[in-house]
Amino acid sequence: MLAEFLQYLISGVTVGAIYGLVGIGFSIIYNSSQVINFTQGEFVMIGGMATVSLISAGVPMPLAMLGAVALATIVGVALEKFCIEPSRNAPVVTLIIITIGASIFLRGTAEVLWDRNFHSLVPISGDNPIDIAGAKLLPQSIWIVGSLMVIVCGLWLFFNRTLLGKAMLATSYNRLAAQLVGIEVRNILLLSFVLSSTLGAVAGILIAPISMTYSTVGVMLGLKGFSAAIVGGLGNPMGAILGGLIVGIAEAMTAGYISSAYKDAVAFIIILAVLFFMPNGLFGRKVVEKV
Amino acid sequence: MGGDLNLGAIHMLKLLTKCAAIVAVGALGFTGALVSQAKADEPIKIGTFLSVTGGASFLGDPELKTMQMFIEDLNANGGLLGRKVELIHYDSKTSSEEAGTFVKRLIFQDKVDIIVGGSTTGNTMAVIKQIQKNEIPFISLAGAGVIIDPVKKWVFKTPHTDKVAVAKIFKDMKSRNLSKIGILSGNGGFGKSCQKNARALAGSAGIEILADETHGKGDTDMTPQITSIKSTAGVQAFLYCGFGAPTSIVAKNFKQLGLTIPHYQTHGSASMRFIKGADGAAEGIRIPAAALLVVDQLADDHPQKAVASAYKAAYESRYNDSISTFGGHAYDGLLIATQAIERAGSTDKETVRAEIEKTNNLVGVDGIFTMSPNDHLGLNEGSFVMVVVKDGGWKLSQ
Amino acid sequence: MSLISVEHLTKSFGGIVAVNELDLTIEPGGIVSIIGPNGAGKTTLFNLLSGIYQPTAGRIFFADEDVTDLSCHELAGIGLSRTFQNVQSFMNMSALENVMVGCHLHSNQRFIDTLLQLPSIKKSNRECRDTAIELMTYVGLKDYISAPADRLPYGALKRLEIARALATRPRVLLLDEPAAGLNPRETQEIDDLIRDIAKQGTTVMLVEHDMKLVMGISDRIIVIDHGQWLAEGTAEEIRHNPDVIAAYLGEQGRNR
Amino acid sequence: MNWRQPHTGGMVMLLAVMAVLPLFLDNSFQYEIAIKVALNAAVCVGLNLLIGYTGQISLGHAGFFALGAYSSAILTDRYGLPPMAAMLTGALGVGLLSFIIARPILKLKGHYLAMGTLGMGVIISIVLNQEADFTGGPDGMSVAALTIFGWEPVTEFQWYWIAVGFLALCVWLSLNLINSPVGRALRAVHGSEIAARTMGIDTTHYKVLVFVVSAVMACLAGSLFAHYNGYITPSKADFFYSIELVTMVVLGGMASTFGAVIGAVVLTVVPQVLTVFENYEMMVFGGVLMGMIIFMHKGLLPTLSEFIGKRFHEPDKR
Repeated sequence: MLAEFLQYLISGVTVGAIYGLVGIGFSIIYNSSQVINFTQGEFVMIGGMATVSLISAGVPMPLAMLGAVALATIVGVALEKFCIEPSRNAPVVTLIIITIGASIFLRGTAEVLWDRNFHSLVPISGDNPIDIAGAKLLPQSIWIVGSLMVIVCGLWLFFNRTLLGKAMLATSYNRLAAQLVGIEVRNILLLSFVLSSTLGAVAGILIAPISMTYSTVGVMLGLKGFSAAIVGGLGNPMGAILGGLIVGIAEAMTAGYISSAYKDAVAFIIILAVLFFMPNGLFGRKVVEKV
Repeated sequence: MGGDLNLGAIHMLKLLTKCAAIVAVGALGFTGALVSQAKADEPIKIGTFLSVTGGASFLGDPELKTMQMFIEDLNANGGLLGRKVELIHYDSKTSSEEAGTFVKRLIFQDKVDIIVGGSTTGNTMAVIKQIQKNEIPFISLAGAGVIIDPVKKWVFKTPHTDKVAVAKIFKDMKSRNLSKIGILSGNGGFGKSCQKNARALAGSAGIEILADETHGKGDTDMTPQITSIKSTAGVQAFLYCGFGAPTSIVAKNFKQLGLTIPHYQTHGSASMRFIKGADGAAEGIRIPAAALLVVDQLADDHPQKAVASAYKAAYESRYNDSISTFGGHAYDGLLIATQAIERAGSTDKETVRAEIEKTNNLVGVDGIFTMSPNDHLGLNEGSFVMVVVKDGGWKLSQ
Repeated sequence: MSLISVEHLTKSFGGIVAVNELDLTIEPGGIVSIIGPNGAGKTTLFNLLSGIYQPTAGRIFFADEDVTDLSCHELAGIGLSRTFQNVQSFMNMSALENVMVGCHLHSNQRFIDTLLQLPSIKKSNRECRDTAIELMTYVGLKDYISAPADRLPYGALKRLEIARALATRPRVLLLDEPAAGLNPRETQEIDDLIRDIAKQGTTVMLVEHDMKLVMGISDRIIVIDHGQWLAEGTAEEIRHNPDVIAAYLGEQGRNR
Repeated sequence: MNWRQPHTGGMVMLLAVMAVLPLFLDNSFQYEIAIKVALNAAVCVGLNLLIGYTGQISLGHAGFFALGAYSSAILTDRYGLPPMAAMLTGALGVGLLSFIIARPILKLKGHYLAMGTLGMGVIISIVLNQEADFTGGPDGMSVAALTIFGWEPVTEFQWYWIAVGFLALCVWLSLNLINSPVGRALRAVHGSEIAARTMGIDTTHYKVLVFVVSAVMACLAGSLFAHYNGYITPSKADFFYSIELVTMVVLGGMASTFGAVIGAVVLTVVPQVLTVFENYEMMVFGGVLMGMIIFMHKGLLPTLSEFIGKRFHEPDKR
């Protein structure tokens, strides 16, 4: 009994950490632009697929990873420069549709540039599971959760201890005020895309040994990452992680104890229930109507 | 709309945009009309709609590659009836509604002579009404038996029915004294249909399904479902119904959880991608597959040996990619179609249809086809073999 | 009969008490100004009166009826309308349509009639439109009748809100800083407009920082501080009230 | 300037195009595209009331479309109801369902509302996929032919008139709705919900109302589609179809009924044209979609009209 429960928990935490990693990207970009960037899943895909293709081209693994992250970052910058910035004054729904168009474009490009097959990456520390009271834990899961914690700490330090990070945070609270104190809001927007595309690609590389990587891997991950960011409360990266864990653990526990056929439905019902009682997610900023 | 508007502008605008729409639709018609002139020296047109992208791209992608290769080779060897053959293909994106539209486009716009396509059961079933109504020969590449049972005049198919695969697995289990199983299936068309067949066939095959789990599209970890199966008392064997990335993920999860019971998957895993993706975890997994998968290991007198090796060699050298058995369905479909046209001596639809029905002892990649008015598949279980993953490759199981 | 009265009205946000055990009574007719230093709870009071906030404790009466639990739109239905400190115009509509929205309560809102565009709807549309044009002319926005709301200058938007509020045919009109951000000439025009509205029989409640305007226009002035009643009286009485002077000293004493 | 006239003019134009179009359509395939355009457009006209006019996003309307399609399929097939009765039962059911979920869901705002509706759509889609005994699962099920008081439309030509007739009805109802006190109330909710409330508008009531109206329009379009197509799979309940519908609305121009129609025309016809790009199809489609919206982010109709009539003004800027 305990072994099973632990196993579900391990699965839930691993998957939840993956959703959280994707969700952070949504949160960071939302913070600086109020945009939900639906290409976040494609950054994950680029991270995985580019690493695979570079390795198969004979590039050593560490270099391939760096190359993939760099590629994703370049795509992120290009996306901001050529798609988001020219449309800064467009309504939010319009911006969302632009990012959806971009995600279709990137998927299509990946299928032409690489292929439609699925690939795996070699896990960083092998695939001999660790036994915890009868439940089995893959070393890669530890890598994923560990990286997530490192990223969380890094982001916290960045937002609270660096001038640039504080400027980003300030922009998210009040764009106009930030502008008035001399923050170059456009650069902040660009920076947020750099950050989340980089994080997305890192996530893509980390999860490929577990989830495989393929041209459409970002679609469902993007959707789940978005859910995570929403449940946690948009604009709060820590919320995104907690949201990811809630969704991941809900899925795993439902699959284990209730019905695997309806595990996604149950996860979404939980999301809806959370929103019903907390319309701004768990840690979302309360918007007091000021008139 | 609403409020104060500049009337002239909006009226003109509406006219313009509507005209643009008409021109767009009209242009489609016009190009269609142009192409349909001059019957004699125009190419024979074979139409296809495949799931090149979307949920079943693992089917459509090799199918399309195979068909393009087949038609190119055919034209290089002088074409058919002295005419060139043209392949017109559309990507259904695995959407049945798109498939329906593309079939109409093939029939009415492109005026094809025959249709070979439809990667999934859903895509195929969605177009059958149109096929029957407009009387055009159609060879489906999809699995379910319902496509040709009951027999529909204009509809044929090449792959073994999904049922055969499950029956083969159950037979193998019984021969190894395994009768209590747990199954996990993907929630896509392929996985659901396999699950349905397994439930349906279990009784008569003497198999008991003790655990019946599902996973979702794009899932990254199936350990909860497999744990649940693992903890079900009495499970002797495990069957996974699905395709694509989850096949490898399931193999890895299975190994991670330290399960040692026999592990079966379906022909959805019949691709080197599965073995590579599982990264060693696929060892020992058994699947039913077309003989094509292990063509090198077949006895020299095996009927499929010659045609399957030739196809495998051609495909792998051309696309620098290992074959999957799905391309074989497309190969056989085109083989049946072109031979029927050859025998008919024309592209007259009724004659071609009748000739397809008369296909007799045609050796294809998937097996030997003998069709009849009561059997529009004409393939027996014979060419389906059990293979096992060994040393990172496929090994024919005896 | 009092028009509006509140008893022990309290509103707190988390730990901050914005309105604290407030009692006051507004008689019908004339112009009543609510003044007080920044953060005294004036806008919160308006938000409570108009139903945008629900009070933490206390009751609100409108024409001697308890309306504490009524929602915003129901209060509008019984004759209470307002404008906003930060303009809340419908920027997605034309200026005229903004005012037409104000006619909502007096138009045919029946869904079936609407879907079929029955003659009663056409009539309603026509009447709405006529009223709106009339009101826009009244507040001095004749030139903007066909303009989209987002092309109106700030001062015009302030009046647009007044026209829109008048279209609901209120018995009492709450004006939240109608002169904020206006130049002296515009302020004078608003001053005249408010006087005229009151003269037509609508009770006006006013929150305003422009003391010159307040002192000149108000029939009565109520001073609140820290969410509590501080003083009430005519302009002259308030001007010489030591409590009021104490409350304002150092903060608002300059009387812009 | 008569403010009601653009609607009348647009409506006349739409009817004229519908009447003339068959002259340019010369085979079943082209009729099929026209029919799909009309049904998509009908859904978009309803969705536009919700998104464009009232400012409430929905990423779950494919769910209502599919519920309409499946209630027609299931009620006629499994329970032997006549198609029209099944269609109305479906519409009634979806109306009720959307009424029940509208209140809690429309409490959410902005992206949270997007998530809420998305979740609702995903749940509908999962149920349709899983309950294979009723729905045929992912492989779908066939749908009986439509009969309207004994008359059975068979040809694409007949279906064309049904589809465009339905679209014309939706457009007419939508224009009527917008051009009324109720319509102004809806747009006021978009402009400033709080101000709308102080004008005596029960904003929750109107949000629920427009949600139900758009759901029922999607549901009826789904029923018609199912009967026309003769076959239905859960892919029509998919999240991607919801996105496609929203894209049509945004592309055509939000808060513009005719814009929604044009968005549906473009996004239904363009993929058929793009098939010439074969392998590059998806890439080109994504690029074209991005490009169109980046360069015309107010939408096709408003941008083009601004281009043509310099002083033309489209009321909604949000």
